[in-house]
Amino acid sequence: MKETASKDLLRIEDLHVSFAVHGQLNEVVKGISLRVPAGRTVALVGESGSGKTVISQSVMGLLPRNGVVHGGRILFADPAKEGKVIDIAALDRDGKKIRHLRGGRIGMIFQEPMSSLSPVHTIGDQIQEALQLHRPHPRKEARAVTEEMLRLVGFRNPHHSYDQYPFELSGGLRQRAMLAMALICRPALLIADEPTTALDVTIQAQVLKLMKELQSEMGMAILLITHDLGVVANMADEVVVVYRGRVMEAGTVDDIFRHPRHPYLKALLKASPDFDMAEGERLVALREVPPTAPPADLRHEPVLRAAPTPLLNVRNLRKTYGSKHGASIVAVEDVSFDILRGQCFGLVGESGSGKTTVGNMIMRARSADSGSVIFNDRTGPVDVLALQDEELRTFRPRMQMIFQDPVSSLSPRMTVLDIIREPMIVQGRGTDAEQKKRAVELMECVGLDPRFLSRYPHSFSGGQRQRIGIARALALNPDLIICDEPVSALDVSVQAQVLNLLKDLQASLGLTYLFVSHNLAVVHYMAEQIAVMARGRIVEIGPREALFRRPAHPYTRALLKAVPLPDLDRKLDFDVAFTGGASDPASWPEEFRATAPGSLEMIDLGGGHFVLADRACTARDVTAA
Amino acid sequence: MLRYILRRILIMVPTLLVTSALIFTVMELPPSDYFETLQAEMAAQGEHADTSRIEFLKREYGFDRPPVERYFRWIGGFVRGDFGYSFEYEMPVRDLVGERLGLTILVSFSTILLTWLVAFPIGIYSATHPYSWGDYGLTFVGLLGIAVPHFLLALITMYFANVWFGLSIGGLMDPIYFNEPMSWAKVQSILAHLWIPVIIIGAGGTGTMVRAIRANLLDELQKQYYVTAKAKGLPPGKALVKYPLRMSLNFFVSNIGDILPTVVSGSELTAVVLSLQTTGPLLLRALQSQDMYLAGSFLLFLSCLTVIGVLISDIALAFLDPRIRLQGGSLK
Amino acid sequence: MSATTHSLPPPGAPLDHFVDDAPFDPYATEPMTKAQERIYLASQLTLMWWKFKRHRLAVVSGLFLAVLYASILISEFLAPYNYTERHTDFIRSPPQAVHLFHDGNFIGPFTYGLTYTLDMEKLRRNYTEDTSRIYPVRFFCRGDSYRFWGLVEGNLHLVCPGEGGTLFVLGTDRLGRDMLSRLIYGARISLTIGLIGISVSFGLGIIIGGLAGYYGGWFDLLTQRAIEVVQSLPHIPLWLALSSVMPPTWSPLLVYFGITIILGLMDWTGLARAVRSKLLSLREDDYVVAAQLMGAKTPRIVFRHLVPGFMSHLIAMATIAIPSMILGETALSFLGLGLRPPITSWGVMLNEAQNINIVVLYPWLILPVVPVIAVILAFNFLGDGLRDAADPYR
Amino acid sequence: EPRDLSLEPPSFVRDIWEGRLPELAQRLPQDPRVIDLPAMGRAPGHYGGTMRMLMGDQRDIRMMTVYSYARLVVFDLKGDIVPDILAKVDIEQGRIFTLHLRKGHRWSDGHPFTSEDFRYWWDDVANNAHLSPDGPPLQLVVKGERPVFEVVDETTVRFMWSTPNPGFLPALAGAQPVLIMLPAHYMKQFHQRYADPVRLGALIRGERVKGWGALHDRMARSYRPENPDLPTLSAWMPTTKPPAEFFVFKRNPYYHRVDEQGRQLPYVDEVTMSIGTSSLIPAKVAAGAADLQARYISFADYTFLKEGEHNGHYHVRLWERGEGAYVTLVPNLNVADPGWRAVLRDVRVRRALSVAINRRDINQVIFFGLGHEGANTVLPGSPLYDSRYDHAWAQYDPALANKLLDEAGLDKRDDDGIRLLPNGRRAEITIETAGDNTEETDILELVGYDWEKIGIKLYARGVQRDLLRRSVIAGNATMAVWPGLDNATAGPNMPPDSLAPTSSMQFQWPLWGQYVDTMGREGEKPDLPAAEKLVDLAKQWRRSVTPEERRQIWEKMLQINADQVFTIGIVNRTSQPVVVNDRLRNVPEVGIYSFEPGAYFGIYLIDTFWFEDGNAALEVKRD
Ligand SMILES: Nc1ncnc2c1ncn2[C@@H]1O[C@H](COP(=O)(O)OP(=O)(O)OP(=O)(O)O)[C@@H](O)[C@H]1O
Ligand SMILES: Nc1ncnc2c1ncn2[C@@H]1O[C@H](COP(=O)(O)OP(=O)(O)OP(=O)(O)O)[C@@H](O)[C@H]1O
Ligand SMILES: [Mg+2]
Ligand SMILES: [Mg+2]
Repeated sequence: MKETASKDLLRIEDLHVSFAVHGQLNEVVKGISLRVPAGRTVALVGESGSGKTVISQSVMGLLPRNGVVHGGRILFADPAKEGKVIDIAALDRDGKKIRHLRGGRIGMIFQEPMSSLSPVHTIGDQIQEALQLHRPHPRKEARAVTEEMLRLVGFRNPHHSYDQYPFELSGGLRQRAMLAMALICRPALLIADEPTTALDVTIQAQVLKLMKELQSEMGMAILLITHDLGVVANMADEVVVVYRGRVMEAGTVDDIFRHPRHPYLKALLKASPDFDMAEGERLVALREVPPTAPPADLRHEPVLRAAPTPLLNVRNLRKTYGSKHGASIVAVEDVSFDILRGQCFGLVGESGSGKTTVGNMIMRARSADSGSVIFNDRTGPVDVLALQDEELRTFRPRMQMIFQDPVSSLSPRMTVLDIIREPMIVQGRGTDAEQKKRAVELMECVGLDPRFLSRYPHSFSGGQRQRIGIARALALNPDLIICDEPVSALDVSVQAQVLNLLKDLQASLGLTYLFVSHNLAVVHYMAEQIAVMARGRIVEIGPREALFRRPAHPYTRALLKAVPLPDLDRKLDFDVAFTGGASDPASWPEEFRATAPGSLEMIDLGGGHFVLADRACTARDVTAA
Repeated sequence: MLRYILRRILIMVPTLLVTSALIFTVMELPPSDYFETLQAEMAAQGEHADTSRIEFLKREYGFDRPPVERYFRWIGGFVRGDFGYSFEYEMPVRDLVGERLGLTILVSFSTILLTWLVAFPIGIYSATHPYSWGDYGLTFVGLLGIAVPHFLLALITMYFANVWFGLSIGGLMDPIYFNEPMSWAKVQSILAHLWIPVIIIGAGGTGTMVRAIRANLLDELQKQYYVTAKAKGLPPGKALVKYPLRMSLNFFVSNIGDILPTVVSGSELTAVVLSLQTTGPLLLRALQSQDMYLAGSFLLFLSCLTVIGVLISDIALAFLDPRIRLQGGSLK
Repeated sequence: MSATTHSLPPPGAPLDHFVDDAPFDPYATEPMTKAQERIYLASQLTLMWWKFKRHRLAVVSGLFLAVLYASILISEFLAPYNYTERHTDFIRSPPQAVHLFHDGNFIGPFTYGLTYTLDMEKLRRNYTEDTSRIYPVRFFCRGDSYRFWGLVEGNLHLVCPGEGGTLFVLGTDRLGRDMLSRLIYGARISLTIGLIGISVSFGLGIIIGGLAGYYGGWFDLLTQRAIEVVQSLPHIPLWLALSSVMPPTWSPLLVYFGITIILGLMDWTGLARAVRSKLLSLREDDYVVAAQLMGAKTPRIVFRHLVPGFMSHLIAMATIAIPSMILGETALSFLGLGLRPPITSWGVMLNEAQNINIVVLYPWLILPVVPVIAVILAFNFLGDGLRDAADPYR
Repeated sequence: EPRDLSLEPPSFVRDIWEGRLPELAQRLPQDPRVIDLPAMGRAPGHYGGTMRMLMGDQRDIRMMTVYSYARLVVFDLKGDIVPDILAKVDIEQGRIFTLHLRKGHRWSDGHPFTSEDFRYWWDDVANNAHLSPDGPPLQLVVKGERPVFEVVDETTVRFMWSTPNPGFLPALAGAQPVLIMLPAHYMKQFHQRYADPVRLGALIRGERVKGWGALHDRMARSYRPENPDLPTLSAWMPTTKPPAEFFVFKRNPYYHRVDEQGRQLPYVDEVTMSIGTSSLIPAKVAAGAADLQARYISFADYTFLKEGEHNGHYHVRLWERGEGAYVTLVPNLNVADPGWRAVLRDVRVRRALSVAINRRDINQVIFFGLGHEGANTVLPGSPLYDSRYDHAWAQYDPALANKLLDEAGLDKRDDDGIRLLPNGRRAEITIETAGDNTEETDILELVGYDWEKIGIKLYARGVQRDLLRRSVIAGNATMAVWPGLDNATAGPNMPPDSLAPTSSMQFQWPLWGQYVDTMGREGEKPDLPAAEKLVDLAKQWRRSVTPEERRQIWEKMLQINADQVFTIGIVNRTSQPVVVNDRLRNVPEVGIYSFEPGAYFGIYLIDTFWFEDGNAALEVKRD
């Protein structure tokens, strides 16, 4: 590393930030100090809502309008300017100086990639704009540079994706676009706010590797905000732990992981799930919230867990999206699975492999091209895809969904109270007062302060929003909840709290989940049955143990290998493992490649464990490969 | 996209047919017809209309035929570029409209242009500096434009333009140029007169637009994608124009179809008050005297403008927002 | 509070291991203040009201409008004269000053007598103040009789001219009627016509546009064409046609309602299109999907979830449409289709002022533009306040 | 060769000199009509100048025909009919009319004006079934009988009926005259009978008309001079083809009138009419944009115009308007509503409504007392004037009105003090008005106040003229507002038609009028004795021969009308501002402004008006 590495690129000294809400000032950052040395990575971890995003916004000078920095300094020493120090906190909000820094010298990856992109511009346009602004290129070249960047962050077909609009992309793809936008200018400081939450571990590893490369290449400093302690362990040089706007503990990775001292940090480290957990073992959350039983009229009669009958049969779902150029994209192909009543069914897979689409189709939020979804009600099977208007409406409360994008799934003009009450109002459950009471309960369940009920969604942190979404989905007490990345934005302690809650509800009310997540440890903790998707198809499906212990499909194996662990002794080897897309069939042994259309078939490996392979293969061939 | 446009253009045909039938009905709706109007009007001045001539004219213009037949003749003529015959002026509508149409278009487009040129900067300023003195001041001025009735404004402006600048009262040019062919002097004279109607007709629209832009822009300025744009380091102006402004244009674009008809009909009364040589006074007069082919052709012409405007608006909307373009028609 | 403050090492120095040593209780919550407690379960409307109250100009405007609207309840009492009362000796009298001092002595509000001379050369009535006659203005007094709301006979007024004197604060019109009184009575019509008209047009616009935008597809196609047709029918012939359809036996009041509704019926298309196109893009958002998944019915989705996202525009348009309705009636009058006497309105009064003579000779007859402007400003500032109150980001 | 061009209008000199125009002697008829200006108390004038006028509508160019008032015969200021274009008219027994043309009289294109022009009109137009499906104009048909037409010689023609036709000459002298000749030499090219079919076809296509009939009709239009090619006999000939906003009329080199010095009239070289919104005309006039203007300015504009006199270089004069009343309220005796019909047919009600109006108040408020408070009848300018007609039931007497109404059975009132009709309904009258001037609405408002005092509620409703007429005929309108007698300065020689049911345009009895007009085919038979009597008298007038006879008939009719109050006149002899440029001479200080008779300025011989600095006027801006 170069000499400058010894200098501090960013120093935040005693920062205080407050927000005005309903005329009252709430201090959310209460005197935080931290530094980011050049060429190093500093991880900022902490509880959801503790002010991490606000700190990063302050650095960019992009606090929301009702936020004020009322104390402290943010010193930025630009290496390109011989280390001249600028106090960002003192700069004019939209002045020339800060504009020069933004994007050019300091790159930022926003926490909510799904909503941070303009819906009406192609991603290529938006990325290239940043490039042209700070590192002007001739037009043609610029496109080439942009496409190259897209490729680096894991777009399979950069040329095509350049012209896509954000709404055509899956959550992970949008996040990658966001990454590309921040990285394309090669900033001196990269602020990455949860940069990989929507990415599967293989892509995550690829992206992290890219960041590392850029770091070593240009001495880029990274302020990494993340909940994933595994990522912290693999990336960070120094760690700062914040809790409710103050620093609890700070030190080198070594200090933090090997000698945690503060009770909060200790709790954090304890709260993260891992693959070694025994069946039935419970996560230890910082705070335990007992699930409050819903009032009588909101409750279903308890379901006996003894007889695991399928609640949902999904058969041969298929979905294609038309695209701008007429060519259509097969997003989901021939997906079939069953979910047993009271079971949690995990769905993992590559980002962009069609998980959300599957969930949406089951929910009738998107139409399926073909296939069937049968919901086995107590009164008999219901063909979900065939339901019409009124039937559909009355059926709807039986299934609810937690959306992957917590921002756009909350009406921006309704207060949280209204948002949580809305399902109850729509379904006419309870009186006004009961509904309010239930809203308060639900807020507590998901670990949110009921005081927040009167606020609008935009004034929440990413994790808080996600929890509002969860609370809303629980409000109707459905039979089946489709959880699309429900905990991706939560710190591990809150995550543990929410996961425990979900488990408790499952136990007490017999809820059934379809659980989509990139966090394999979480899936491992939650799900009994797991399916792995890649390129729109389920490539492997089986009980948890079988899948984790004896993964058969190369993609599953790659996934498991790419999980970053919060253990300094078991770091990922970025260079070896992930040079190209693990989901690329070209990299799979030929048993798993389709030689002709329809040549692949689910091969039974015994014990309900299936893998997608050439129909000519036997189970043995597959396990041997 | 091309298919979409083609389909939209095809849809215009039935729309226009319905509109033309409606126009014809509206024209036929008053119980009397042109000839009665004529008789009544002449009688009011002590003149009398020669009944035998009226009979003769009625027959000549097919008024002894059922309305349906007349409608089809009229609409058939339209396709051939024959817009019918004005009873009142007793000449083909096409000859009558000539220069007036040009001037109407001139006035309308100048007005629209002025409206945009003024409204956009002000609206943007107001939205980016809300609750500032500038915002309040400009709001006030804009609202004045809405609040003062056009004709009063027209009257006052014109009177003082005459008293102070010696501009001839009313009209779009000095009367000496009336029958003259186009010349530089005539153009100058037109320009010297143009500003009054343009300001007056544009006043209300500008005020409205400023308010609308301000409101919509204020919403968009809060969106995360604008923060993203700023985070890239885009200068505020550029970021504003490319992201929030474009999003806030939705309302504007969706009403493009409305702009021309609004300006044209909004200017009718003003044109009468100001005695402009545009189609407005002619149309109003034709409507009042039930000179139905003249009025009808005008109206149909205006409808064509609207329908084309809506088409443009739809296409522009699709261009503006890919979500509408690509998912357009049906939900999911 | 923590005893240690976290301080950074000097640049480049290795980072010490810092641990906050304040006692740590994960369950501790910050105590809720009274104010916060009040806020957290407040309904959205209450919250909006609180926010609205902070917008001073809007509050002032709202109050102003409230006073105006309240005044139309008691126009008869507020107006110094009955608005139909003619004063043949004071035709087109200019506004009369109300004085307080006479010869340096404080008398209280009073007016001087008016003497009137006829200029037969120019056929003009000239009025001069006769300072020898003093008429103190009376308050809560008996004056012109009226029928309160056309029902109860009465003659109590807030102010009246002094006994034998006159009080034409805004002058008189060509029939010698007190302009101020006409303005006060005219507010009744003018202030309500806008509201009724706007209810009609906004109702139609939002409902039709909302459904078209939400459903899309053939429903959208059909409504779009309908809008096109309505839009392309210019207003004037429709006005002419519709007004000729209004039965002649209708009383002026019915005609007034007819006109209001016509005004409303003409005006919804633009709004419908704007709503539609906005919804076309909004409906793709996840929160709409979420609402669908709850089983919400279409109207609820449109009006509870989608339309609020468009509130700013609606409010802005509404506050602008009200004045245009007030004035739209003027345009109708211009075509001879407006209100007819004895009903009076600001539009009627302005229409009477559409004459170069008046602009030049009797400019006070243009005064009705002042209340029109004031009302428009007030509505707009009120709209601003409402917008802000509904704006979650502020 | 020396030529004397001293009498020539200077603007012609060049053309004459260069041979494009014959000299005066060849242009004038052998016996031109000589106007003796000094005898009229006017000054002989200078040639030259442009007289600017403002009009509100392109169709107003017909005012040029009206103003210039060149007719076969014309009314003079005494109300007598005198020859103008004709040299002489001989009348035998009131039924044989021999018209003598002036020898050497020419159309404005120089072609001789002869009896062929009459023949062409009579044979090929008036009696051509295609061009005139209904035959010759009504005024030429007496009791269904068409006249016998005869060409006596080159300059003499004769019309003969078997019974007297007293309406014939007044029709020829009308402001909107009945035309009985056309420039045959020009018109033949459009007539199927004479024209070369190929050329005619081309002309039809060129003009984009339906057929030769429409073409002929269009080309022959002379009242509204839209065809600049059509030869004329008027003082000025049109040069602008519509559509246009600016019309120029040039002097007719073959005009038949001369001043006492033998100089050909008119003095003014050119008349222009610029078309614009009528409501702007007062403002334009005040800015000095017109030299002679009365149309589109009203009494209400007087003060404003007066203020502008200095800047606009004009003076405003007040002429007297020639209608029987400025506005009248016309109760519809044929109204469909039986309740109202019965009430309105009761003369006491009509009288009550009339005397309940405070005419003085209206006159003061609106006309500064300059009008005259009286009924709708003939004016002092008429030889038939009698103040008794004028004063009949025109006094202000609410007590009398109440008494009359009580007698008529409207003696019950409701809580609001509104009377109840015998059938129990409230006595609310909706008056329909086509009024676009404020005076009319104001008057209605004032009448409304007055009537409220006698327990009658008045609502005014504005409608378009045609709809007004329609609703009157259909019996929907109870009462309408309309101007009074068109021709209130009539002499006994003019038809008294407007005093009796004769046409459906009469709003007091549209159906009766229609009945008489269509000879019983449509409408209803008059069934009020007074009305029947009037019909009778009108018929008598048609058969009358001597002026004395006619005078008696007129007087009887006026008497009946005054007594029966069929129309409620409010104010008459109101003032009409006439704006005259300071340099324009010979415009009378006072005059009667009426269409019939008089053709507004026509009877005052507009061709004798002249500009003080004639030539200089050419330089002024035309606005
Ligand atoms: N615009 C705002 N108005 C009011 N309060 C806000 C606003 N933005 C954030 N907050 C509050 O500030 C606190 C810190 O938020 P911040 O977004 O920094 O959390 P975070 O540490 O990034 O959490 P997460 O990990 O969940 O994203 C939260 O309690 C949040 O509710
Ligand atoms: N509206 C759309 N139009 C076109 N393509 C779409 C659309 N929505 C999704 N896709 C494409 O369909 C594929 C599957 O998307 P989906 O959102 O289901 O992925 P995912 O598995 O949920 O991924 P992630 O984990 O990143 O959220 C992606 O390639 C995406 O680009
Ligand atoms: Mg955050
Ligand atoms: Mg997804």
